[in-house]
Amino acid sequence: MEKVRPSPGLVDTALAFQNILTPPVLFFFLGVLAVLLGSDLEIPAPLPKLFSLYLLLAIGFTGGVQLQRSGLSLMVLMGVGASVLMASVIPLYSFLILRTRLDVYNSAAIAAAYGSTSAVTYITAESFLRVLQLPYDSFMVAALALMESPAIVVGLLLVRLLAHAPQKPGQQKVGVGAVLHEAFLNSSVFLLIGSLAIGFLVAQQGPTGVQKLELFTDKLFYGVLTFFLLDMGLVAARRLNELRRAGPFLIGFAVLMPLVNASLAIGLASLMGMQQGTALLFAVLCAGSSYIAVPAAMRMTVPEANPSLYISTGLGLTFPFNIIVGIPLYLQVIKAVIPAN
Amino acid sequence: MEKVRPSPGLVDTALAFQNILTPPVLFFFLGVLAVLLGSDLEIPAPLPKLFSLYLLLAIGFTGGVQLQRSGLSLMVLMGVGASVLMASVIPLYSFLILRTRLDVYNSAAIAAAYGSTSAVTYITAESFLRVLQLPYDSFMVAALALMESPAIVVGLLLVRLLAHAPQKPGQQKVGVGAVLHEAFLNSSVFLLIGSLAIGFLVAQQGPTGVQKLELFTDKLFYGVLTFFLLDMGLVAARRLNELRRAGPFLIGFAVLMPLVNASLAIGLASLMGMQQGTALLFAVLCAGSSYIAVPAAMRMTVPEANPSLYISTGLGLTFPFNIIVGIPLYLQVIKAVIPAN
Amino acid sequence: MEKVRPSPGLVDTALAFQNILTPPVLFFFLGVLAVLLGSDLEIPAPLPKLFSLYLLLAIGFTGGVQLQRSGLSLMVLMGVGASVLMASVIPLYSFLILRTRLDVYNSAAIAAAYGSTSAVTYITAESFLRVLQLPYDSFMVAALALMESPAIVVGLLLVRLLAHAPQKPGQQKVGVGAVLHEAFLNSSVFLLIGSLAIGFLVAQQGPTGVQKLELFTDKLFYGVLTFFLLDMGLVAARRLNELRRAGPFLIGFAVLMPLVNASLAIGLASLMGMQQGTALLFAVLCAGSSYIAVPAAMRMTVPEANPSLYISTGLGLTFPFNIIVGIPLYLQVIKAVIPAN
Amino acid sequence: MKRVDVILSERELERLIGVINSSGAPGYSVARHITGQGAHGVVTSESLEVTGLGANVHVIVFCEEPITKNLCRELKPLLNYYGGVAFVSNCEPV
Amino acid sequence: MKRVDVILSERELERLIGVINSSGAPGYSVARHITGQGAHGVVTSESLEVTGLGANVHVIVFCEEPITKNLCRELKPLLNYYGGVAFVSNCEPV
Amino acid sequence: MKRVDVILSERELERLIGVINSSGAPGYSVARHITGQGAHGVVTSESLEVTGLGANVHVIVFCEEPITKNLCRELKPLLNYYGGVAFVSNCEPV
Ligand SMILES: Nc1ncnc2c1ncn2[C@@H]1O[C@H](COP(=O)(O)O)[C@@H](O)[C@H]1O
Ligand SMILES: Nc1ncnc2c1ncn2[C@@H]1O[C@H](COP(=O)(O)O)[C@@H](O)[C@H]1O
Ligand SMILES: Nc1ncnc2c1ncn2[C@@H]1O[C@H](COP(=O)(O)O)[C@@H](O)[C@H]1O
Ligand code: NA
Ligand code: NA
Ligand code: NA
Repeated sequence: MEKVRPSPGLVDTALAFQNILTPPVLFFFLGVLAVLLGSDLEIPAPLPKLFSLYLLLAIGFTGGVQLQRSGLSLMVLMGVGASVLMASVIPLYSFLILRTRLDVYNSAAIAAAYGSTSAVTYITAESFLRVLQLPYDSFMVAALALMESPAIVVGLLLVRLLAHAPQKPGQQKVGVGAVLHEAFLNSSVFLLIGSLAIGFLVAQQGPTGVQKLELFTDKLFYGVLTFFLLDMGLVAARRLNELRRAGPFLIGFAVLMPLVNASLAIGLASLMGMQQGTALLFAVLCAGSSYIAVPAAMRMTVPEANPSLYISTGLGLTFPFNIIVGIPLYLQVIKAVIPAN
Repeated sequence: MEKVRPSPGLVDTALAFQNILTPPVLFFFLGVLAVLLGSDLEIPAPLPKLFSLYLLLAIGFTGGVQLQRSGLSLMVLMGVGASVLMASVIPLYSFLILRTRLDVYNSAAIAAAYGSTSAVTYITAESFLRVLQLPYDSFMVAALALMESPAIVVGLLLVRLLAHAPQKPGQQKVGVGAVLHEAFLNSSVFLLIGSLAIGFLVAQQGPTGVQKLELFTDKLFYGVLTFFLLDMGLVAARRLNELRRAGPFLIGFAVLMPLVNASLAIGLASLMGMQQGTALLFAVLCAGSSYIAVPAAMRMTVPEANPSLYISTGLGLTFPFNIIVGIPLYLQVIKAVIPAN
Repeated sequence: MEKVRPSPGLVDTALAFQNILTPPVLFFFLGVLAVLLGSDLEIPAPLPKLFSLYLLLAIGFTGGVQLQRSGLSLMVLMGVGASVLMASVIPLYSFLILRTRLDVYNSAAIAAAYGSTSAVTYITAESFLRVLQLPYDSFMVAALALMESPAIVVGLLLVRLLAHAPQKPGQQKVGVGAVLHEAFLNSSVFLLIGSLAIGFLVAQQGPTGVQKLELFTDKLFYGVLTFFLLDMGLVAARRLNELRRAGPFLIGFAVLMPLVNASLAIGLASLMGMQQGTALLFAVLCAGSSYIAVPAAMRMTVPEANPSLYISTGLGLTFPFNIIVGIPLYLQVIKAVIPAN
Repeated sequence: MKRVDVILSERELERLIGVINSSGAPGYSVARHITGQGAHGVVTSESLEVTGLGANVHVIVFCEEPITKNLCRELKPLLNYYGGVAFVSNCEPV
Repeated sequence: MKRVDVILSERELERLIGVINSSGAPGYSVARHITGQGAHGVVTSESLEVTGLGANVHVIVFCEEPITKNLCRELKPLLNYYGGVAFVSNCEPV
Repeated sequence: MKRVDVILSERELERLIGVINSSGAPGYSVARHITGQGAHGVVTSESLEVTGLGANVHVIVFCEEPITKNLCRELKPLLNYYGGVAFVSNCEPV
């Protein structure tokens, strides 16, 4: 990292390129390109599942270890609390915006997805910080786990309170219990929280256990993320077609919403005195849209909503936007707003 | 490891916790918890297969390398011989006990399973020894491979000699050849023996080949074991229901049998002058119940036996018992009986 | 490596054994043995796909990094150019030989396969060079990617020009476009070229990105190759039966053709002044037969050809021949012909 | 004997198995990772694997005619609400 | 209603889906990784996975009688050229 | 033409293929990783993958009526001994 900065403008561009030209993001592009050119490249199931299980386990474990080391300070509680707050508030104003064009069902489902967050975006941001060697609090991974549930609950409430459609013949009432079950026990949230708790427990026993597993969670991390983003590129690009059908309103929503949410997050982070790295993670958490736990829960709660709408906007547009433009952009704003310590 | 032991009681508890609080065992619990709470966490096929192929290849190779280094001493031959002996004797007395309540078919199948051993239990014990930095002879991995076959053969003989049922219409005689083929050439036994031989051969060529593969067999080992035990937790917990149907007799058998077998093994180990670490591996080999090669062979030989009985007892009860209670318990007994050297 | 060579003959044998007794090749034998003995060992799909994706990504990335470091010199261009030339010429004389016994369709399909090359053979040769610590230019990986397409195009032309069969009823004309698409965008070629380009780009940014991914591409490489060759052993051995049906002509072709092609390659390499390691890679590229991209393209272009002929010869015979006999043999010849520098 | 083929999203599998069991059918078989196209658009396995929605399943039930009646009665509302298709045909035990 | 079962190499799947869509069928389902044996020999998944040829797919189409006619007309040349089998049977919607 | 559907444990697949080949059938197709429930209880893929027992397979054979007869005769004892089900239905080639 250079000490002498010739001009701020130059540095900013360099920063943007520094994220784009990392292997994970380049392989994301390669995946997109494969679909656009019609190559038959694919990462067959269940390999993407292997990668995502690994990534969740690794960031959960590492976060738990760091949490044990730093202790459950006020900062930790504030950071996690702010994330949960944002996960509850974002769906509310998103819903109001979406209702201007869409019905209650689709509005609620999309709003819930944007209230929650994207694990891969978070992980990419974290690995970007590591490359830049910018310190951050890895306990934010706890927020990653805790943001799914409130968003799902708010989405559910919106439908229950505002949808007055007569029950379709043969419609089956899905209990609140089933939805909460899905919200708190779906495999991603469960593995993340479980790994976090295990990381915490193991770190309390001393460094041996942590070191033995770190060979696995550290050394492979970057490579697995690279592979996973190659797959995400394939998946996102396949969604592009559907996006076109979604129309300009949703396309605009999918790009502007992360900007709005990230701005709010950066404001909050600055008020709370977060350090730069942590603020980036918080901004990315708020800017992301869930395509893992929330869609599954919404499919159960609101089968009336069209899955291709809430999955395509998040996966086909918001996700690549955050990865490519968002992460370096948010960091630039943060560097302007929050002093380095 | 502390030098000053305040009281034996305290140390023992610490030892027990030291195994329970390692990442692999904690992730085993997480898997059990996922099933109990109804989470949809799963490690989809064929990923568990990938992990088990890796683990077998890695322990086989490492064992072969160490065998080449230590040479085929009398100790090696005695250790392996004792294991084969136990694999032949355990089914005999197990059968007598089981016949008090069960028919010939189910008794023979369960007896054979307890005569053989559990690879994952062995691997967990080995990784526990590594964490404690207690020396052991890794050639015991040869015993792991060689215990499957005698147990299967004894199980087969028991059925052939003692089952006088009239042949069911349409019953097809399975040749002894087919069963022996299964006993010696099933994929786990074959891969283990093959990797052992390769480890031996490569080590003879000098250290280069060994070092190049050790990056793979060493560094990943603990992480893959962790993942595999997460899956085993899921699998074992799903068997708990069936266990309830098996009734108190089998439940008692599944817990007491490993204690009996391990006691016998520790006695033998002490007589033979094994060092502490090796004695633990030997005890664990005898205490474990096979749910890989033996069930497959029994399904072929004795389709009359109910697979859910012999798989559920071994996988749902004996396996978790050995992992959680057995390994630290056996080590405590060994430390009391066999002097450290 | 010993400095004093007692006699050339002895050293040569040692060299041959040095390749055979590496873990990857020994596990290849283990796979063959498993099939011959009737063991049920298998690496279930899609695990072999995972391994091959990993290997392609890793060699592509590494090659790209080295290309950036060495620059696009005349040597690079000549090496790649010579490979493309050989990929176009080999199918022509192979076709003439094959036509003495086979019809146009099968002759063209087999000729195209031998014009292109085998990625696994290349990778095994590269890892052999690393063990011997013999320097080589890893940009030859570019040739690996570029040899598929010309071979496919020449195969297509041969069929178009020389097959005069009346169109079968219902036959569907496959456009040249579709075949070229297959030739340049099939997943293996695409991933290889993409990873090469990414390696190049990342290396230009400085060493950080390269180092982070090298933990993944370097450390695991040998282990994954070992696993993959175990699978290839299983696959190749299953083809042996079909080979018997192919008859002595094709069996002879499958063994003599690599010798002819490698000899030509070594001659060219010597003329071009390649260093020993690079010459081995070039020889192996020419000696190999494609069983990835070319068969897929041929199945599309020439469904009249029998896939079991062109796959079995390449996979069941030429591949093992190159791995076991070819690589050390070619290196011996190269050491006699090209002076070490 | 009758054969009932049901194809729907993996997410609804547990619910479907509940319906089959309560219909009195003697058994069922499940094939996973089914992709396809229907009234609700295209289902590809890759994208759904990541989103956690899963692909489709194909469930086959061989049963006697009267049980088919029970099964179909309970199946219809499920298919109407969540999507999916089901068809009945004739068969004979070997 | 009719049920059409097609089994052919995965390589030809896209072409087959094109035929199904143009026949006017309301949907289809695809099971992958099918192995088997037919006029063109044995298909095992492992070896083909490596060669990039893929294994077979089993495609099911439920549709009305007239659409079956369209489908079969277009299907025949495909099967003749590339191999594979297809059969039609009767069924009833639930 | 007839269509025979057999579902049994993967362990018995080789034996089943032997029976199919000796019956004179012109081919068969195999789908693996089938789970399900029948007279012998529930079969889930995960637990059996680890135990080495494998899940179920679904084998389809399209063949002429007389061959079906051969096939069924040999199939019955296999199913009686090892478990599994098989059903025959009618179909037409395209
Ligand atoms: N006509 C059909 N033939 C075969 N499979 C169908 C048909 N219609 C729907 N499916 C399958 O059922 C799934 C759900 O159907 P749907 O809810 O109508 O989109 C589709 O993704 C297909 O796999
Ligand atoms: N009689 C049959 N019954 C069931 N499946 C068949 C039959 N014939 C062929 N197949 C399937 O169709 C694939 C291609 O058939 P073919 O082109 O005839 O080799 C085979 O690999 C089998 O999976
Ligand atoms: N009535 C049925 N309908 C569909 N599949 C069945 C039926 N009965 C059994 N099966 C399948 O056949 C397998 C073995 O059957 P069984 O030996 O009766 O337990 C089961 O695990 C199911 O996959
Ligand atoms: Na968000
Ligand atoms: Na035992
Ligand atoms: Na070649």
